[in-house]
Amino acid sequence: MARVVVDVMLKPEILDPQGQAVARALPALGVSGVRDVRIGKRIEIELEGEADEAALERVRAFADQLLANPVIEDYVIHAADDSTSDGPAA
Amino acid sequence: MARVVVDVMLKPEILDPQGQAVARALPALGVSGVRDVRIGKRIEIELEGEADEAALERVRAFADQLLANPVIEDYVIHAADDSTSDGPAA
Amino acid sequence: MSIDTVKAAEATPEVGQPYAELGLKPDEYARIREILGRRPTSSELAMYSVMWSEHCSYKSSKVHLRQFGDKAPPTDALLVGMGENAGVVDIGQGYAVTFKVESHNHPSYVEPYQGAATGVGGIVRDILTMGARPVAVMDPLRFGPADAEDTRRVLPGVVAGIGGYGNCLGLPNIGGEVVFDPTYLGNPLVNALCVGVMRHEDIKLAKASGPGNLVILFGARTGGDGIGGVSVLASETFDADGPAKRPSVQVGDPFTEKILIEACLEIFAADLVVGIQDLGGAGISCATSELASAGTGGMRVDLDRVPLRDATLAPEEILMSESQERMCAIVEPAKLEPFLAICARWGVDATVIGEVTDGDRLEIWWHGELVVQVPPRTVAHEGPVYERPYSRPADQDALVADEPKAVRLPRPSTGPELRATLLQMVGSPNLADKSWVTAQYDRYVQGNTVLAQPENSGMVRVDEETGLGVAISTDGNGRYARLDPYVGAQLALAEAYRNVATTGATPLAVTNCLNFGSPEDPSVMWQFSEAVRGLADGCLELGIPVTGGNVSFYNQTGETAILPTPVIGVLGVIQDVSARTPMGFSAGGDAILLLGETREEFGGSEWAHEVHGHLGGRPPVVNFAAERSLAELLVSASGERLLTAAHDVSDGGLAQALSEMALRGDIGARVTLPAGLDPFVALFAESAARVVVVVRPADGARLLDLCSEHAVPVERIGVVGGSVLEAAGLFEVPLDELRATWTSTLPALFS
Amino acid sequence: MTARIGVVTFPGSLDDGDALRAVGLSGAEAVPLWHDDRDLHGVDAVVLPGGFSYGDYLRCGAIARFAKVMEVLVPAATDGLPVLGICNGFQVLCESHLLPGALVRNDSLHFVCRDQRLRIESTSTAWTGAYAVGEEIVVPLKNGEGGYVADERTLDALEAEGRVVARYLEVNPNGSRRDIAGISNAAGNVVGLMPHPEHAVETLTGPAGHETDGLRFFTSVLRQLVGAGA
Ligand SMILES: Nc1ncnc2c1ncn2[C@@H]1O[C@H](COP(=O)(O)OP(=O)(O)O)[C@@H](O)[C@H]1O
Ligand SMILES: [Mg+2]
Repeated sequence: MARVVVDVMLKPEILDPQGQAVARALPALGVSGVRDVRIGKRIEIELEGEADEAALERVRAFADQLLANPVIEDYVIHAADDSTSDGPAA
Repeated sequence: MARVVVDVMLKPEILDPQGQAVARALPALGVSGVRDVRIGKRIEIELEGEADEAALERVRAFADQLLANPVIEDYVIHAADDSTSDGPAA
Repeated sequence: MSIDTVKAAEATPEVGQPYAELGLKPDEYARIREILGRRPTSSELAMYSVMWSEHCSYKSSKVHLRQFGDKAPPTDALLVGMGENAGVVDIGQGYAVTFKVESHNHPSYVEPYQGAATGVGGIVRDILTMGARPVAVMDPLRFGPADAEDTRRVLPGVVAGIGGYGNCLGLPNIGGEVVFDPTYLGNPLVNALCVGVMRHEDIKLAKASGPGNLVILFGARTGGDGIGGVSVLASETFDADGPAKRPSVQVGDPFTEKILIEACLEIFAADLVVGIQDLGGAGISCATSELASAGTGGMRVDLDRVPLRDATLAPEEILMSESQERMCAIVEPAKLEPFLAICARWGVDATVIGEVTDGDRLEIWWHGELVVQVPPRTVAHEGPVYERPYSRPADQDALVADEPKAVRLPRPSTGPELRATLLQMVGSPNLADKSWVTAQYDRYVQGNTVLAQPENSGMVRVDEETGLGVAISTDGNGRYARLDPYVGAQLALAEAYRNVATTGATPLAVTNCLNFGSPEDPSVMWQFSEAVRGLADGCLELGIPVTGGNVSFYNQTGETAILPTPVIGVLGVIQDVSARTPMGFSAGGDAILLLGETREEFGGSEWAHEVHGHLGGRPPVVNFAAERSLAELLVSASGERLLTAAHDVSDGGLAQALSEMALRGDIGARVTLPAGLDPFVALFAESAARVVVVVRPADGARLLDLCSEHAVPVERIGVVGGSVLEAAGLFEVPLDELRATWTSTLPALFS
Repeated sequence: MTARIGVVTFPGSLDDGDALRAVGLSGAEAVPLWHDDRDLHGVDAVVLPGGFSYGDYLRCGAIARFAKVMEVLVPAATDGLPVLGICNGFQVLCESHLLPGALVRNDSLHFVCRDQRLRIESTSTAWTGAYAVGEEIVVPLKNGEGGYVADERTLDALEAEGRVVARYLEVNPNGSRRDIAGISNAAGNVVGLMPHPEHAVETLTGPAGHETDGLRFFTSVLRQLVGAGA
């Protein structure tokens, strides 16, 4: 079973109101030194079969029809690196 | 200048209607063999200073206060791997 | 980086400039050189090219739109006329309202969600700029065939965008339209209307006067949004590697707009601005040149001070940027501090970017160099004006001759046939329930919504003590306009006027959004000129002025233009909203009466379109005298609280009106169709100047008196009650079946 | 002297005016409170109104939760100050951990505005005393992220302790677990509600046939406060 990840981010030149709102909120939490925040989507897909180049290809085939909006978004497809969760500290 | 990424996903037990909608739409596109789709957030943060463990620490400090809601979400923090965009095929 | 300065322009008259790429004609470019007495700098060229574009200069429509002024009916309700961001009308008790409808068609096709969202954002800023608090929005929409693949892409995105932006601003959506026609497939129409309320003394104008006063840019930071073609220029001022990518699409930030609104309203209340202008098309170029042009003429702006989202922007691009959620204010130095304090309180960024000067030039500086030095009027108000050729389309006669006669289009006659037709019509995309769309809009926020979709008009309360309120309806029928643009525009006006009066409000003013194909096509230009002439004549006859509007040209796919689509909005005032007349049947036993005259009119009808895919013949006749007396009757009847319900008869005819009234009240009716009329004609004809009204039995006599008093034809056609809609002697339809048919269409297509 | 009930305005709050109106109609004195003001100005109860505070960016209520006013509101609520969070206010209460669980995107993926039938499940809260257990009311519902979620243990506990305040009837508009429309804290002074009672307080503007069904949320707290001699 293959786990493929598609990271979808607004193109750099496109306004990201969500990221801006978070960046503006940080000082109130006493967080400083943050230059910029951009918020996009992380899409995890479970496919039957091997986690090989072919799996990535299968995803690439429908990524910009269904997962990303090519008019305003860029995306990167990669195999899932099963890093375990950091949090919440259980 | 450090770029840190926080991947936020709904906990497995929390229903993800958006992911399900995508999964349901796939067969219509002639895509088969997709077992599951989960849609979360990818948050990219630009910090002043080095891209070191300390930078990750600074983000960890406010991640589960602000960036994720531990009640419904898990998250992973890691340094950005500047992979270039796959698409849309320009 | 080389900057093209005024000095450089004087020194190098021969330099070739890409004016054609920027959409300027050779004679237009020549005129710019003549105005300036030299070649324009690239920044000036950018300004002129955008400000002289069709969108900003109205160069093809101006000569026709003048009629709205020339033929304006005498009225003392008009406080601010056309030409400002939006017209302002007096509604009494010291209140003024401003309203306007605008189009965002092309952007909504490219990116439906953001295109529609920023369309709402733009019209709301227009209303805010007048000094008003925005209180409601409406959204007249038109799409390709409901079952077309691309409609499935465009419609859900547009609806989500309008809701996503409007809901987040806290503006109730109180009405609109959803219409489907093949000609809109590659070119949907996304029009957005906003209405705002203010006290007379709060009216603001877009003018920069008083040398020494400050020019303040506030709201969102400036990015490379919507500068499209101008990058041609930018690239010339860049090093080899050229400019960074520029966004193809503008993304709206409703949250920033919301705090901008609240900050502005506090600023207005504290009387801190001399003049104010929203930034829309052509961004800073437009705002500064219009403010200066309408003021004393002189202004100095320092582009380096403009807060940027993208540091790579060239001066031409900063001038052109159409980044959303920005405003420009003229403020006396003494009032700067309180102005900035209010902005800070709301978290709105505000920056002084220049000042009003006593000269007569708009001067813009960049890195200490003068890059723009122009007479502002020549940019903002004295653009080119065209008398475009127009001629009646070659196929017009054949189209009009193709009457939907019985021989040509078979008609239902038996009870079962009529029943089947009624259900087919009620379930057709154009007539079906629009809840799938409207349920995505907040209609409750602000707590003053008295009527909202699916009522005849939206109605909001303006004063909680006195109950003073306003009602608005928007209407348009592209098929009627295709058959006869003059009459088509008048029918749209008549229907909106009737819809407002049907709720009990007195029609007061008109706004419009004129959606047409290419003005360079003489047949389109003929459609346009006829529509404008019809609308101006109609407003004169109804005695209500056009207070503003918007023209959208080049709505076509390849060579084929959309149906000519004038969308008309009428605003009315009601002294006490508690007297409003709703549309739904309420009490069994109430009498149902049909007001107005029914004729055999099927040209451009919903029936011909839905059942036969036919478009031909003449649209229904317009009779403004009849519309006027009908409106007067409806208003007095509502004042006397005589009517338990009323609904105008339009698309789909009497059958549709009765169905909607029954479904709205969830109670049936037994109807006896007018004697001496073919039942098919009685049920489906679309004759104008008709309304169905409902009265308590005891009030029947009084209503008949009013009818003769106003000389309005009236016929008692039935009684409210039961759980079926029955046409006596012909057929009956259980409400459950009627509702299922009416409500299932849109969800089946878009869920 | 009647009770003073505060309504907090955050940047992006939308129904604050409606909440102030509802408080006034209930007979209490309505007191506007400001997000950036670390002071409750001595009010006897607080309403966190609906809207899109901070644009609902990141997560609804996630940013508002850090407002200065919350620094004083959270301890006050823990000490028993009656607090009603409506829609976005409910989301803020969950993000502040004054109430358990969270609110997620509607299962329909669409914003929905409808007249919603509810059953009042608990009248032992500060905000529902004037209703009857099992009573059905209709008030407007309008949200894009109103799906109430919590783990099974929490849900069971809420049910067992009678902390489910209202449940959706006929239609579950947003996929909320167990049709939950509103909950309270253990003490019953803090209530979160997804539907909008403040939009059902006037005959002219409320939902057809149920125009004022929502008013008693506000008279309930007033009765309790005045009864308690506030
Ligand atoms: N896109 C929309 N947004 C809001 N309200 C809408 C929209 N489309 C239709 N409506 C509402 O649905 C009702 C019926 O629309 P329509 O049939 O065009 O009315 P009419 O033909 O009487 O003008 C009206 O109240 C109208 O305002
Ligand atoms: Mg109507």
